[in-house]
Amino acid sequence: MISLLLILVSALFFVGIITKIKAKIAARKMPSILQPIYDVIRLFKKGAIYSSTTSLIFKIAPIVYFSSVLLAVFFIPFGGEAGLLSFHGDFVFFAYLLAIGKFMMIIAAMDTGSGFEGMGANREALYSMLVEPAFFILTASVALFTNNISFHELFAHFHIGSNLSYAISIASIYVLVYIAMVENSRMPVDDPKTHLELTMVHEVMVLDNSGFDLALIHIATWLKFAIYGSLISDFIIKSTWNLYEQIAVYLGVQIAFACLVGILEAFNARNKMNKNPQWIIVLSALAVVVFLTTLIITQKIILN
Amino acid sequence: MTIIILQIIIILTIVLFILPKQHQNNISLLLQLGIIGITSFWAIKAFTTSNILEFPFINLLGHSVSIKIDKLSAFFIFVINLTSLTGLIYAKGYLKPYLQKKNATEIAFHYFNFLWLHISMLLVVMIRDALAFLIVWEIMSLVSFFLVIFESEKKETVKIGLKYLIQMHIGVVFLMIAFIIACVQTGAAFSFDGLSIYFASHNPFPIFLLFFIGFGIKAGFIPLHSWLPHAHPAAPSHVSGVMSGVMIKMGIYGILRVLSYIHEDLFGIGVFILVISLVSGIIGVSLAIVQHDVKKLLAYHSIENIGIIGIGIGLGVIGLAENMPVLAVLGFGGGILHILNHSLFKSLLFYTAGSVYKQTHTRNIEQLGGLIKKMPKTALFFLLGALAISGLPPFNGFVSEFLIYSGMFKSLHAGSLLTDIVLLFSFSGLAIIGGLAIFCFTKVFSIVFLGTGRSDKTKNVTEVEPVMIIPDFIIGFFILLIGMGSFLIVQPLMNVVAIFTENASILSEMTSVLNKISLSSGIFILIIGIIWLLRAWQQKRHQVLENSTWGCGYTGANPALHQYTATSYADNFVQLSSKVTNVKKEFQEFDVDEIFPKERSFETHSSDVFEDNLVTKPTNETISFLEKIAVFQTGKIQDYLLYALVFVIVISLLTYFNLL
Amino acid sequence: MYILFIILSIVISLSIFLFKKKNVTTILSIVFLASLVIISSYAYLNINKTDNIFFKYDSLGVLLSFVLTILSIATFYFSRNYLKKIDYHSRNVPVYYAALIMLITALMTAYFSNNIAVLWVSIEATSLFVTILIFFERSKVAPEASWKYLFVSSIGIALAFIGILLLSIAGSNDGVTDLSFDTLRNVVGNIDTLWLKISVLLIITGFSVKLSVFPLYTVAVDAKTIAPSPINALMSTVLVNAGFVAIFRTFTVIAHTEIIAWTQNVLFVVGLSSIFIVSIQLFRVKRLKRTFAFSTMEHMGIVALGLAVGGIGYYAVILHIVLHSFVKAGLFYQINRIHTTFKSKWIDDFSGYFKINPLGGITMLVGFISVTAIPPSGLFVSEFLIFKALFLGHRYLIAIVAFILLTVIIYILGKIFLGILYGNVPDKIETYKPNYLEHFLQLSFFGLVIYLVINPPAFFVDLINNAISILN
Amino acid sequence: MTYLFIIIYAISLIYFAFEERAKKFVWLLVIQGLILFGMAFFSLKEIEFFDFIFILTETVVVKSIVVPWFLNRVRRHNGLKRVYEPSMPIFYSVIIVMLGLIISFVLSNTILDNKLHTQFFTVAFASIIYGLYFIIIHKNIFSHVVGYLIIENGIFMLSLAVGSTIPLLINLAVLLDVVMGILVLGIFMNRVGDTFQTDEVNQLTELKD
Repeated sequence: MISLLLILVSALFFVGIITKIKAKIAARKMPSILQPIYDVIRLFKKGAIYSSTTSLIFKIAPIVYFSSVLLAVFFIPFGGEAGLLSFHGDFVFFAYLLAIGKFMMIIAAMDTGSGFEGMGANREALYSMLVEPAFFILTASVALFTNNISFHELFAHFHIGSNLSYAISIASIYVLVYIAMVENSRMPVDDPKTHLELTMVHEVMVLDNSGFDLALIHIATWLKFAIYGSLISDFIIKSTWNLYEQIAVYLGVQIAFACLVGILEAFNARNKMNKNPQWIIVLSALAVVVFLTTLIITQKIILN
Repeated sequence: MTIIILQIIIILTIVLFILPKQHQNNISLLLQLGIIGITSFWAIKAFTTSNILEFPFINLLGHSVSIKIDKLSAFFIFVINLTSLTGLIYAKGYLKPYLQKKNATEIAFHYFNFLWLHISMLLVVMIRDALAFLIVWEIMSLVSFFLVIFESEKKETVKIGLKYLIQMHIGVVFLMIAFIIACVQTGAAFSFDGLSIYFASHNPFPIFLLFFIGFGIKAGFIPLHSWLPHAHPAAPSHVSGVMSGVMIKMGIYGILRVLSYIHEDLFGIGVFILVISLVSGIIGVSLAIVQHDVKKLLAYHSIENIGIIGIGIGLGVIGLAENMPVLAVLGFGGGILHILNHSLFKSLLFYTAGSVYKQTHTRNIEQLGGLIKKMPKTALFFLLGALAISGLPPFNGFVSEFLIYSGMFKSLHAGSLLTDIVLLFSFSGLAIIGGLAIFCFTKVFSIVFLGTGRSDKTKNVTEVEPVMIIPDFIIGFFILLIGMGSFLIVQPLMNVVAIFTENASILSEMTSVLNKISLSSGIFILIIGIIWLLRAWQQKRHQVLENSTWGCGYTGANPALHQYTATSYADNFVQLSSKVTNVKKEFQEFDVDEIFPKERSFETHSSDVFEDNLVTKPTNETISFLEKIAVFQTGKIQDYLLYALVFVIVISLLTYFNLL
Repeated sequence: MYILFIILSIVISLSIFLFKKKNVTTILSIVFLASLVIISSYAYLNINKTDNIFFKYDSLGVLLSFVLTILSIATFYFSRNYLKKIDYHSRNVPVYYAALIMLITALMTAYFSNNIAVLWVSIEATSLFVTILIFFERSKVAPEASWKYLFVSSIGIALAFIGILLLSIAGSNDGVTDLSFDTLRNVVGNIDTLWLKISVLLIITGFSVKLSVFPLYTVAVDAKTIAPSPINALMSTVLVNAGFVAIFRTFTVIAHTEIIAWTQNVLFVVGLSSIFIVSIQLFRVKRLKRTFAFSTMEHMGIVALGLAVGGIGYYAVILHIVLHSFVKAGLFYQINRIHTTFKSKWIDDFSGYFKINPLGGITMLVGFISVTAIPPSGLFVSEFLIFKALFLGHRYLIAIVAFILLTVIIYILGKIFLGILYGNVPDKIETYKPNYLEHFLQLSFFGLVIYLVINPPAFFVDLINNAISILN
Repeated sequence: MTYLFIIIYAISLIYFAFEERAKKFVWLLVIQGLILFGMAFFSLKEIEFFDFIFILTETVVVKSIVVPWFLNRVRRHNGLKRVYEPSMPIFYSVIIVMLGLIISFVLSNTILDNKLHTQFFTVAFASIIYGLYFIIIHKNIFSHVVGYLIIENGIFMLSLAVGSTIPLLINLAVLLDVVMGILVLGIFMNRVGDTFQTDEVNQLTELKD
C-alpha cells in the first residue's frame, strides 16, 4: 500500500523535476515543478478529436496502456513490504503487462494510417523487444542470488547476509537506469523535445491522441518513471531499516533518479536512429555481466 | 462396445462418396461428433481412472493391435477433437465457393480425408504397437497430403503437396529404422513399450536422434521444417488450421512418448532439444516477420511455437537429468500446456486469416488494410489470437510461457553452473521470441486490419457468414478460459506431467500463483472498464470531433499513400537480422538528373537460408545427377546382352577373388 | 490329372484358333476358366501330392495358382472389354484367346512342375505365347518389342538351360537321370561348388528375364510397354511370378549347401542394382505403361533382397509376390481405361483425370498408394518385413541404400500420378460414364491387398509357411 | 575320333569370326550341324534306335538342313548379301575367338569329374561365349540369329558332355529351343524386314525412353 502511495506521489513530480533540471543546466527560466500536472489537468478539461481513419482499437488503446502501467505499479514492493499484488514470478507478469500496453499503443499508432506514427510504432516495437532480455537477465541474476522469484522476496532477501549484494546493486542500477530510459523513450534513444517527426519514437506515436487519452498517456509516462525509480530504490533499501529511513531513502533515490535523467538528457545527444539497436543490446550484454558476477558471488564459478 | 461403434463410424466414412455435395458437410460433422463423443468419453475415463485404458482394436498380420490410452493420450485426444471439430464447422462456410467448381466426388474425397485426418491422429496417440503406429502415422501424412492439394488446379499446389508427401515419407523411414534397430537389438516386443528395454540397456541418444528426426520433420523443428511454410499456405484454411493446430503436434507427441521411456543420461538429450528449439523459436519468428503472405507468416509462427514447446520439454528433460523436480515439472507442464494453447490460437488465427482470404482473394498483406471496419468480428478474433500467441496476459499463451519462466527462475539457484548458463540462454531466448512475436503480430494485425485499404481488393469486402464465426467463438472462449481461469488446468496438467516425473504434485503449488494471476487479470480488466466509463462520462461533457489523420499539415492525398507498409514496418528488424532472413530488395535507383521521378516499384523477397542450403539445393542436384546417368535403356539388343555378360563376368571375378 | 488339364487346354486353344467363331470362343473360354478353377482347387485339395513325377502340388504352386486363376478370370473379362472395339476377324482375335489360354496353361505348368526341366520347358513356352500376344496390337513398335523380347528371352533361357545342364551333372550322378527338385536337393550336396556356383549364376541370369530384374530386365520392360493392357496385367504379375518360382525353386535346391551365402550375395547385387536402375530410368520414362513395368522391376528387386536376406524375409517375399500381383493387375486394368479416355499412351497427354472420371481417379489414387507401398497398402507391410529382415541380418547399408532409392522412386511415381490425376482437363475429352463393374473389380483387388495383411485367412498363412518351411 | 570333330568345330568358330558374308554364315552352320551329329554319333555308347533317330533329326535334319534353308530364305527375302561391318574389327574378333578357345581348353582341363566328357567342354564353352560375343558385336538381326544358333550348338555339345545317358528331357529342351528359335525368329525377321525396310538392329531402337 505504502509503495503504491509513494509511487503515485513521486510520479506526480518526477517529470517536473526532470524539466527543471534540464532548464537549470540550459540556464533557461524554469517552469514550475507542477507544470506537467497543470498540462494534464488542462487536457482533462478538453474534448477529443479522433481521426476518421481510426477504429475501436485507437479508442481503447490508451486506456489499456494506462491500465497496464497502473496495474504494474501494484506489483512494486517497497523495502521489506510486498506490493499489493505479489506472487512467485510476478515480475514476468509485470514485464508482459507492460508489453500488452505497448502492443496496444503500437497498433493504435498504426490505426491512424499515418506514415509518421508507423515509424514511431515500429521503432517502439523493436526497441522494447530488444530491451526485454536485459530486464529478464537482470531479475534472473537477482533471483539466482536470493533464490526467490517474486519482486517482494527478491528485494526483501537481497541485502540479508553479505554486503557483496551491493556489487550487484550498483551494476544492476546502472543497467536499470538505462532500461528506464529506453522504456520511457528518453535520451539517448529518443528525444522527447525534438520537433522533427522523423526522429521521434514515442511522441510521434501519440500525434493523433488528444484530450483524455493524451492525459492518460502522459500520466502513464510519469508512472513508468516512478516504477523504475522505486525499483532502483529497492536495490538500495535494506529491509532491515525502519520505515522512516526507508521512505527517506526512497524519496531521495527518486529525486536523484529524476535529476540523473535530467542531467543525462541535458548532456547526452540522441543516438542516430540506426545506432539505437546496438546501443540497446549493450544493455543485455551488461545484464549478462551482472549475471556472471552473481554466478561468481554465489560461487558457481569458483575462481582463485 | 464403444470400440465397435467407432469401427462402424470409421467404415461409414465411405458413405460420403455417395452423398450429394450439400449434405456432405453435415453428415461428416455427424460422424465426427460420434468419433469425438466416443474418444472424449475414453479420454475422460483415462483421466479419472489411475490405470491405462486398453482394449483390442484391429488385427494386423493376424495378431491383434490394441488401443492404449494413458493420460498423455487423453490430453492429446482433447486437443485433437476440439480443433478438428472447429475445423469442420469452419469448412462448411469456407468450402461454399468451391462447391460449384468441384464435382461431388472431389468434395466427398476432401471431407473423407478430413475425417480420416481426425481419425488417424486419434489413432496415432492411442496405438502403441509400432507397425500399426507407423501405418496410422503414414495414413495421417497421406490424408493430410490430399487435403493440402485440395486446390489441385494449381500446378504449384500439387508440387508443394508432393514435396510434403516425400518429406513425410522420409520421416516415417527414420521412425521405422529407429523402431527396428531398437527392437532388433533387444528382441523386445515391436512396440513403443519395447523401447523401454532398449533404453534401459543402451545409450539412448542415437536412437532418440533417429526418432527426433522422424518426428521433428512432422513437428517442423528447424532445420527439418522446410515443408511447413509451403504446405500451410497451399492448403485450404480449415486444413491449415488443423494441420498447424494439432497435426504438427503429433510430432511433439511422438517425442514425448519416446522420452517417457528414457530414464538414463538425459542431460545431453535435454540440451539437444533445447538448442534445436531455441533455434527454431528465434529463426522461426524472425522469418515470420519478413513474410508478406499471411498464411506463410502464420506457418513460420507455428515453427516458433513448436520451438517454445520444445524449450519447455527440453528444460523438463534437463530437470529430470539434473534431478531438479521444479524445473522438470514446470518445464514439461509449460510445454504440454503450450501444445493445447497453440492449437487454440493458431487455429483461430488460420481461420480468421482464411476468412480474410475468402473475402479478399489475396493472402498478400501488402494489398490489404482497414478491414476492421468491414469485417469487425474477424478482426477482433484475429486480435485475440495475436495477443494470445504473443503470450500476453490475460490470455492463454501467457500462462504456459509463465510456467516455463517460473520453472527456470525457480531452479536458477539450485542449478549447477552449466544448468544456469543453459537457463540464461533459455529465458533470454524466450524473452526475445516473445518480443519478436509482438513485433510480428503488431505488424500483421495493423497492416491487414488497420489503417486504410492498400488496394482495390479491400473494396466492397463484407463480413463472413456466421458459420465461419462460430468456431472463433468456441476457440475464443477456451482462450479466455485458460487465460483467466488458469488454475482450472492445474489438476489435469499434473496428471499428464506425472507420466514423466513422479513429483508432479509441485504443480499444485502453482495453483495459488495462478489464482493471483487470474486475480490480477481481473483487476486489469476492471481498471480498463472503469477508465472506459470515466472517459465516456468525460467525453459526454465535451465535444468529440472527427477529422482526418494529422499529416504534418498536408491533407491533400489519401493517407494510404504515405501509410506504413509491412515491408517498411519490418525494415528496421530486417537490417538487424539480414544474416538469417536474407531479404533481397528490388528497386531502381534515382538518376542524378531525374528531377521529377517516374513511378517506381519496390519489392522485397525473403528466402529461408536453411531450406535453400539443406533441402532445395541438395535434392535438385541429386535429381539432376540421377537424370544424367539414366542411360541403361539404350534400345540396342547388343547392349542388353552386354549387361548379362558383364554381370556374369563381374560376379565370376568377384567370386574368384572371394569378394562374395 | 494334370496332364488331362494340359491336353484339355491345348484342345481348347486349338479349336478356338481353328473355328474362329465368336460364341465358340466365349463358351470355350468359360470352359477353360472353369477347368482352371477346378485344377487349382484340386491342387489345393491334395496338396503336397505328386502327379506323375513331373508335377507336384506344393504350397507355393497352389498359392500362385490361386492368384493365376483369379487374375485369369479378371483378364478374360477385361480382354472382352478391350477387344470390343476391335473387329472380331480382322485382328484375328482367336489368336489372342488361343495364345492367352496357352500362356495361362504354361504358367500353371511352371508353378506345378516338380522337375527343373519341365519348369524350364514351360517357361520357354510362356515366352513363345507372350510374344504372340505382345505382337497383337501391331503398332509401329510392336514388332520391335516382340522381337527383342523373344530374342533376349531365348538367350536368357539358353543361359538358364546351361545352368540346368550343369545341375543335371549332379542329377546324372549314380545313374539317376531325373531332374526333380527333390532328387536335386539330395544330390546337390556332392557337386563341386564351382560348378554349382556357375550353374546358379547362369540360372539367375537366365530367369532374370522373366523375373524382370537386372541384368536381363530390359526387354521385359519394353514388352510390357507395348503389350495390350490385359496382357500387361498378366505379364507383370503371374508371368513374373513364374520367373520367381523358377529362381525360388533353384534357391530351395541349394538352400542347404555351402554356397547359399554366395547366392544370397548375388541376389543382393541383383536386387539393389535393379532398384537402382529403376530409380534412375524412371526419370526418362514417357509412356505410362513403362512406368508400371519399371515399378514391377522395383518390386522384384525388393523381392530379390528379401529372398537374399532370408529369415522372415522368406515369408515377406512370398507375401509381397502375391500382393504385388493383385495391385499391379488392378493398375494395368485401370491404365487401359486411361489410354482409351485420353486416346494416347504418353504421360504428357494425361491430366485432370480426376475431373474426367472421378471414380477412376479414386481408383488411380488407391492404386498409387498401393503400388508405392504407402500405408494402408498391404505392400507396406511386406516391404516393412523385408526391411526388418535386412536389419535382422545386419545388412544395414543395403537397407539404407534401398530406402533412399525407394524414396526417389516414390517421388517420381508421385509426380507422374499426380500429373495424370490433377491439373486442367485437356480439350475435346468427353467426361466418361464409368463402368462400375470394372472399377469395382480394380478397387476390390486393392481392397484384397489391404485385407490380406490386416487379417490374413488361416489357409493363406499356412500355404506361405509351408512354402518356406523347406528353407528353414 | 571325337577330337577331330572338336578341332573342326573350333576352326569353324574361327571362321565365324573371319567371315563377313551372310551366305558363308549359313554354310558354317550347316557344317557345324554335321559336326555335331558326328560328335553325338561317336561319343554315345550303346546307342538305341530311338536315340539315334532323335539325334539324327536334331542335328542333321534340323541343324544342318531345315535351319540353313530357312535362313537362306530369310536372307534372300531381305536381300542380304554382305553382313554390315561388325562394330569390332575382324582382326580383333579373330584374336578374341582364339583367346576364347585357349581359355575354354584350359578351363576344361581343370575339371576333374570322371563321369564328364570334358573334351566337349572345350569347344562348348568357347562356342557359347563366342555366340554371345558374336551377337554383341553385330548390329544385324540376321547375325544375331546366327549367334543364337552358335550358342545353341554349344549347348548341345554341353548336353553331350553330360554323359552317355542323356536325359530325354534335355533333348526335348534342345529341340524345342531350336525349333522355337528358328521358326519364330524367322517369322519375326520377315516381319521386321517388312516394317522397317531394313535389318539394321539400330533401326529397332524406338523403345528407349
